[in-house]
Amino acid sequence: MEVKDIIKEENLAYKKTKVLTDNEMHYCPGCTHGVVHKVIAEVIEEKDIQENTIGISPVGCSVLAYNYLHIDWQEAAHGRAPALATATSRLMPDKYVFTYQGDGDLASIGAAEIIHACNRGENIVVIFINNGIYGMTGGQMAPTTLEGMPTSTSPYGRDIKLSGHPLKMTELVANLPGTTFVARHSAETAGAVRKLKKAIRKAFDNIDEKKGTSFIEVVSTCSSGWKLTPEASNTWMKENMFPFYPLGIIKDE
Amino acid sequence: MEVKDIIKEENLAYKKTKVLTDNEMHYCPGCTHGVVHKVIAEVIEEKDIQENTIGISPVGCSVLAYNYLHIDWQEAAHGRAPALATATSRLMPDKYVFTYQGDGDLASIGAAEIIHACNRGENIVVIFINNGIYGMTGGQMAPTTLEGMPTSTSPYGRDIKLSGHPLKMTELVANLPGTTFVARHSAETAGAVRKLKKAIRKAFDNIDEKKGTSFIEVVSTCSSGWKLTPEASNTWMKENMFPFYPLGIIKDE
Amino acid sequence: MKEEIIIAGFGGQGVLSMGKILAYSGIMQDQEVSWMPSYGPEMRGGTANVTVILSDEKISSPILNTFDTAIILNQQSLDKFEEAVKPGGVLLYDPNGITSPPARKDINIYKIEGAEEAAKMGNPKTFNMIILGAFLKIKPIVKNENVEKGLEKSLPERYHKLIPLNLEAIQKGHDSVKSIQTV
Amino acid sequence: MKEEIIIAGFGGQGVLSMGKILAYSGIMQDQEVSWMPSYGPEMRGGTANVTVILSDEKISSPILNTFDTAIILNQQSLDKFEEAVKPGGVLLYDPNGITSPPARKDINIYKIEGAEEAAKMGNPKTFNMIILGAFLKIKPIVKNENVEKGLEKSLPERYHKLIPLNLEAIQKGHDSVKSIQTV
Amino acid sequence: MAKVKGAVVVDIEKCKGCNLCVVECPTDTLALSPNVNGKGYNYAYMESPDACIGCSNCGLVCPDSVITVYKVKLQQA
Amino acid sequence: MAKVKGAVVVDIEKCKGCNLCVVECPTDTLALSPNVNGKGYNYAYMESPDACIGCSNCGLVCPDSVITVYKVKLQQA
Amino acid sequence: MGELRLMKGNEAIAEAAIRYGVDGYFGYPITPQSEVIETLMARKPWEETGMVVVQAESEVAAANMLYGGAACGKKVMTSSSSPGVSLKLEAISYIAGAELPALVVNVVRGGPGLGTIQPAQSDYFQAVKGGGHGDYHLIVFAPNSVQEMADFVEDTYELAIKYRNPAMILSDGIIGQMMEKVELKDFKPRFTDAEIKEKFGSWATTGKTPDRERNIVTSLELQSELQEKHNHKLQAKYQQMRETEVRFESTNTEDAEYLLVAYGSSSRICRKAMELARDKGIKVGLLRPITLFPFPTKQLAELANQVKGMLSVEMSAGQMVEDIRLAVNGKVPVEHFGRYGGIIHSPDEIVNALEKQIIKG
Amino acid sequence: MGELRLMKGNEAIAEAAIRYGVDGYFGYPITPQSEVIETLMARKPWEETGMVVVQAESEVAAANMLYGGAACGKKVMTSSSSPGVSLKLEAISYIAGAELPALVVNVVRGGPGLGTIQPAQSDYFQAVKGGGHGDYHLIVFAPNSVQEMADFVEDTYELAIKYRNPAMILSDGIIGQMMEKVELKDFKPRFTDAEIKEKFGSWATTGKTPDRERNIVTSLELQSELQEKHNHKLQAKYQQMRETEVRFESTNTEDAEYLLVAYGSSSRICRKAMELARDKGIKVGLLRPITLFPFPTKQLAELANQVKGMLSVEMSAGQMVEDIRLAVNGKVPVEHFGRYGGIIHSPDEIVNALEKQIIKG
Ligand SMILES: Cc1ncc(C[n+]2csc(CCOP(=O)(O)OP(=O)(O)O)c2C)c(N)n1
Ligand SMILES: Cc1ncc(C[n+]2csc(CCOP(=O)(O)OP(=O)(O)O)c2C)c(N)n1
Ligand code: SF4
Ligand code: SF4
Ligand code: SF4
Ligand code: SF4
Ligand code: SF4
Ligand code: SF4
Ligand SMILES: [Mg+2]
Ligand SMILES: [Mg+2]
Repeated sequence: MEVKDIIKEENLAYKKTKVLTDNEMHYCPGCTHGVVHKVIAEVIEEKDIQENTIGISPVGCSVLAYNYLHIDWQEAAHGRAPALATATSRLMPDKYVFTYQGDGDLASIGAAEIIHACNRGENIVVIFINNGIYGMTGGQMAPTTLEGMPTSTSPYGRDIKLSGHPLKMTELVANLPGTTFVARHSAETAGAVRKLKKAIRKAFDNIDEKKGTSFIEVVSTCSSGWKLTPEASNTWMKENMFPFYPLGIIKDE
Repeated sequence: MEVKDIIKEENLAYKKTKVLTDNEMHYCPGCTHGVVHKVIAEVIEEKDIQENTIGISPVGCSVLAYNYLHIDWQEAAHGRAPALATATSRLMPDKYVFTYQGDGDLASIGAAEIIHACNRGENIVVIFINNGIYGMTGGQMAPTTLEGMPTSTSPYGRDIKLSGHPLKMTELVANLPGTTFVARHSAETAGAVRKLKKAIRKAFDNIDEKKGTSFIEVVSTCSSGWKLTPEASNTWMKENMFPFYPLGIIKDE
Repeated sequence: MKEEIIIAGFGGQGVLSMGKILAYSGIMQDQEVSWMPSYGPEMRGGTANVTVILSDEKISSPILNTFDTAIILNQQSLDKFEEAVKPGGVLLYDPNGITSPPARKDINIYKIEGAEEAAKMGNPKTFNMIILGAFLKIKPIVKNENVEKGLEKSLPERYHKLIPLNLEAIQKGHDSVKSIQTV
Repeated sequence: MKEEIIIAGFGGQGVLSMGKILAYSGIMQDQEVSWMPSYGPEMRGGTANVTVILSDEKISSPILNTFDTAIILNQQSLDKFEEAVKPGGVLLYDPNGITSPPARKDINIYKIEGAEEAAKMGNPKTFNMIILGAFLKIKPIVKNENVEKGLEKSLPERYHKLIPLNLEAIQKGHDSVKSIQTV
Repeated sequence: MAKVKGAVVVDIEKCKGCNLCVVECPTDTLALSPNVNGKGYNYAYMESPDACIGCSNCGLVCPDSVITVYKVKLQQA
Repeated sequence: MAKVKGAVVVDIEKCKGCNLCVVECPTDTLALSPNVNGKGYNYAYMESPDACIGCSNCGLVCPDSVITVYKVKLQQA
Repeated sequence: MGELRLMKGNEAIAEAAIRYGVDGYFGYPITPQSEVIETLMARKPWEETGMVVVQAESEVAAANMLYGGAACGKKVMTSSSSPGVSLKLEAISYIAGAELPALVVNVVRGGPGLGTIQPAQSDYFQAVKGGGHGDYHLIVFAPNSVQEMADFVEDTYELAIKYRNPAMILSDGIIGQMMEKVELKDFKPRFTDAEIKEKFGSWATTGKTPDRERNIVTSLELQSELQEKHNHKLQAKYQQMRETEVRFESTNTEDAEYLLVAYGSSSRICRKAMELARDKGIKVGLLRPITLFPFPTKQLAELANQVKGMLSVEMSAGQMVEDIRLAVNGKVPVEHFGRYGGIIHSPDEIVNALEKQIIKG
Repeated sequence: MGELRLMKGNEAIAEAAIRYGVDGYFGYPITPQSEVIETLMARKPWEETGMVVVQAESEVAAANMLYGGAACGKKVMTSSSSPGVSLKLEAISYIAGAELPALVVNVVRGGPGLGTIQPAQSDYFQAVKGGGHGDYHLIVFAPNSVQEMADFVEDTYELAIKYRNPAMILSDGIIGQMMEKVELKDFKPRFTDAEIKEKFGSWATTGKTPDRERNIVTSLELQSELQEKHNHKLQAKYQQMRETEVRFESTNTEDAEYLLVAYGSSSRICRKAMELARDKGIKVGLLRPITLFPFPTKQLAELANQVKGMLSVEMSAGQMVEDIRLAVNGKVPVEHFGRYGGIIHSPDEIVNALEKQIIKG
């Protein structure tokens, strides 16, 4: 059978969801942001909630996420997406409100906002892209940067004495009674993407059940910030990030 | 033996430490702040570190603490004492730097600053006065306010649905590798005061050993905010606060 | 008509609510009113005071340096406000806890044994109403009916059953005025 | 003397460091210099450009709309900056990846096979030095010795061993200039 | 066996009458005075001075640090 | 026993040549082209089209969502 | 006539918000304005009108909740006092940049720093020049009575909606803490979803329905040309406000030889001072700007043709006086008389200042 | 002569801070100024001079670290760009209120909100009028070259110490990102503990030794009289700065008929525009305020007696123009010509604007 015979509408096995726009993403080649955007979009399509979903992203490489997901969107100030989400979800309790935040954003400047939104148990989904670095601003150290990992503000590697240990925000918020579903995933293989999708689906389903905050960390790469190819970034991530940020469900109530 | 025969310099068993000034405290009758001030002052006297201790308190009823301890003092913005302490301790590493923060201050507006200072393992002592309320501003709800507890912003009692569960900051910071000694105490009986003093002593000793952050919560009363007599406040505290905020050493490394 | 009053005492003596009832009574007879508390970090045992103005015309400043009447409930407040009474004005005080009584010669001074009377009535909480009653005897700036209406308005519904008691206390106050000095 | 230059290409082609060496060389001969990059969210594969000015006098604006010389290393940059070359000015480009070559008739156009030459040298990293060499052949605004000093100054100590290779590439650039159009 | 006897001095004018020392005294030595001080507080005083054992509990819990404690050891009678 | 055969379409101009699909393909169907697209990237393409089993792995991991996957079930030969 | 009540300014503004149909309030306690959230929490408007009230973890969070709520096309409000407002400035700049209606209340206390909890007017610059970064303006109303504290909720919000621009009520500790009689308006229903869609459908993030493009609320524009265009649009709005939305109150200006200019609390004291001065035979008028942005520039410029001098009376070191000078443009002397740190002018010291600084000056 | 280098403004200021003997830097990344902290982290000054460098968790934390460090009598510095500076305003107001020397650098980008990362001058008001709450002023220097970016570390800090007042370097994305040659000064030793004690012993929290009273760093004063007194003291300082610390650069003003007024980056473009205009026979001069607070009010007032009009050229919608008008007080027309959103004026459009708005206007 020829390729051209296979490529027919009726044989379609996988294609870009319509909840993604046709805009070309500004992300670097291989950036995890693109994969996670897609997965969220697919969940929105599957649940048929495009009309009822509000995305909120603060600054970070995903500041322009609103160009890619075909839903209403709020662009928040650095670290403050959970505050916007709190208001949005309280004022429109029948909507699916999610934040999409980087590790610099959520774990550094936005630490108070995420902890309090989770503690109040706001009925929202939090997607936490942990690439261990500030991608957007040129690769500075994040609270999540691993020990010894070089960044533009830790050029000789993160020094625990100066900067403390990498911060495990996900474990931290799992301690708060307001969160009901807390999980850590990744998106570097097809299998990982499938699992991630299941988790995000569950998180959005939790909104239906008014279960409070669902929090999903995605351990990610930033090939530009890490100064590695996308492929090498995945390898580095598996070898270095996964041991420190172990994947799995941390809390499911 | 007559009273006047006992009251002689040589029979002195207990008196106000010289590290406390003679200023009359502005606190309400029975306020825990006064007791904790005294204990800190006694530790400073015992360790003979009056010349090398810098206190830092933000707003809250203890905003005027600088009037009562006979040491150098910085008055911080609401929630930010850990940031001032970070700079002070880094710039003067041989000093004993401590913050003295209320629960509204530390657990609400200052959540990011305390988490990051603890995560960096700043070589400081944090004294955390948890009276479950905003005393200074007239008794509003704090993140630590217990479920059902009435305050001026939760006049019908704290409602978990609206405001989330009371936040256990001490357990939270104990999860951070930067903290080495984390304990919860109280100050309502002589025994409790003695234990508290031992803990504060240990915390200050940790500074000598450059052990990182020592964090001591003092479960406290606020008779004005709680609208109870000091005595009834202590009873209420024991019956309601202690079960939720159990006393004891949480971490000692 | 314009009456500028300071009421000053310890927190918990009912200073603010006394002022509030007075102000509400003014509204009931269509006057302009203002009620301005001193405010501060809320702490027990501190002093509290409130400036109340009732006037037929628009009120400019709700904060004043001098007063037609000072209602004084403790020594600190006496020390602070005795000088602020306008010459020829009224100073009204409860002697309980007063160690050095007012000394001005150019004002009218009245002593009200409010605390004692309240204790006698078996209800110390009526203390401020007794004082209010005394003031209204000296300066009948609001009609009795309007005081009653003012009470209704300023008390939450669930306390309305206490209105008769309050009115009784006000009446008691009427009867407790002791003039110390008239100028 | 004043020379206003734009260097533009992909990030990673050494655009910024080429400009830096040029600027440093200017300093070595006591000129005023400015080096102004376009800056943006740091992301791979985007375009990068830098405006470099060398002048005997104080430099007013480091940001310009027109240039004496444009050094162009990809199609996007060509599209963007071809029009910005002053009439009679110089446009110098590497044909690698250029699909529609420059078309202006009123400027001097040079083609430098920098990528190819670098590959030939067995060191693609020397690409930008070849281009620089070609530019300096066309516009010898800095003396060779100052270029060498500029290289020394702009490269961190640990890269100094590479200076001979860089000088060689610059020389190679001198020899690779191909004039397409002279006006 | 040695017996101890104590006494306390309350800085009356600074006492806020919170009653915490009274509650905490193991020997019921202390009580609040029916009289008030200059700030209007019923201050603490030794109602039963003989009972005092100089344990310092009152001093430890006094928020305003206005209690000084003295103690002597007596030879057994 | 049914056998499956697949094929993919890469939106060449939008591909960023990250190579992640290539790595993820279980059948080594994909490779990066030696040619570049308009953005200068060596885009992905089916180097060994016959190998494709239409598993969609490539599509799932593509950050830019530029891969469409098709699949047919064949009767056993 | 609406309901008559004796209320604090802080209570009145809370009650007015409920009655006007505000959808959400987000605040954090700080003296002298904590009664705003306390009143709301005691009133439980969520049971009555559906209004949401959240005690945020900080002023930063409260301001960003305001931003999120405003993005939904909801009527939202926050309140604070000086140090708290400083913390809200980043978000306020975002809200202005994203062109959202929203209401911020500042019950000003004395600064700088922790300062004092006593009343002041030292946040004028912050309010009208844009304390946050970038070129933006708030619509700023300055109430001088409890009644206005209540009324301005509606007045400012209607303008905020009209211009898609955040508004501020710049009050102070006196207005916030004092009780006066206030006539409360009747309840208005909150906007329904359909009304929000109709009015704000072009921008509010209420969910992308098939009948419209997706709505994106942002203040980001990386392309300089578009960013400049966006800024031009903002500036055009501000200009239109200057031309059409100025509010002020003038008293005795017809025959005035001297002018007192004051807003908020100090304007009340100036009224008294004006009376005292007139009693002395000095022909004084009073101009009270009600809107601080837009400022009554034209009115002052005209009065500059008539009076011999102006005195700006502020509980600050002199801030509004600059806007008066800009309006008057050198025609007559404009001086400042300030008290601060929580101290309030007395009417006679104002008359003194007028005599010393302007008349004899 | 010091060491000659080609450096970005952001790099130069970092290097200058090390050499001047700054004790502590506290910052948070934001474009276009992240190179400041990046340079410091790469330079590891803690190994060389003992300088402490901390990447804070946020701008709020960074500014409060600045506050704490300044309280110790240490030379401390932070840098950020517009949205980040908005977040620092509460702390800046505290530092001003507590009267501490400290240095804040703002490498301005376009706003409002997230805006753009491109250069702008739209934070002038925030810098000079006090973006935070309360009556305070920063000492504000505006560099227009990389050299000045480096030099002003010492210049501002010396004044900050002299007046016990925070200072700001108000730069912009151009100065921060461009490279120019810069002559670096020699290293100065950091103050020793003894020097700090000698110079700042009356207020710095270095530990209460028996030879002095305890030092309390605070901006709180609950008693109104004392709070007003404190504010008078602050105002007296500001007045003294106005009288003695003004810096400016004037070019071709002797015979000027028209005046361009510009600071920072746009002053460089104005220099070119001035040349173009002079080539056309228009007698134009340029006044560049170097200190924005204190502002060269007197100089402009004097020039108003000479020139026929002034044009304020700003990368903003018009902010400094107000201070020029206040200085000129109506004597001659003062107009504004702004570009914004990251767009920079070209010299000829400035000449055009001058002709259209001032000469023919
Ligand atoms: C108040 C403020 N501070 C700083 C910045 C600059 N900034 C933009 S994104 C960012 C961090 C991005 O890192 P992260 O959240 O990890 O997202 P990533 O780009 O890695 O996906 C910073 C510091 C800003 N825009 N606003
Ligand atoms: C930025 C800012 N927000 C709010 C306040 C008002 N404020 C002062 S103290 C305080 C809370 C005090 O509560 P807590 O920290 O628990 O201390 P406590 O008085 O109970 O000891 C608040 C909200 C302020 N001063 N600054
Ligand atoms: S910088 Fe990093 S996070 Fe940002 S787009 Fe590139 S790879 Fe992704
Ligand atoms: S209000 Fe509460 S915390 Fe404050 S002094 Fe009184 S009792 Fe203590
Ligand atoms: S010392 Fe002990 S026994 Fe004596 S009064 Fe105090 S608590 Fe009682
Ligand atoms: S504990 Fe102290 S303040 Fe309280 S009653 Fe006893 S002596 Fe007085
Ligand atoms: S569908 Fe599967 S087999 Fe086919 S190319 Fe993609 S990954 Fe390879
Ligand atoms: S994963 Fe997507 S973007 Fe990357 S090489 Fe494959 S097709 Fe191209
Ligand atoms: Mg990141
Ligand atoms: Mg508390």
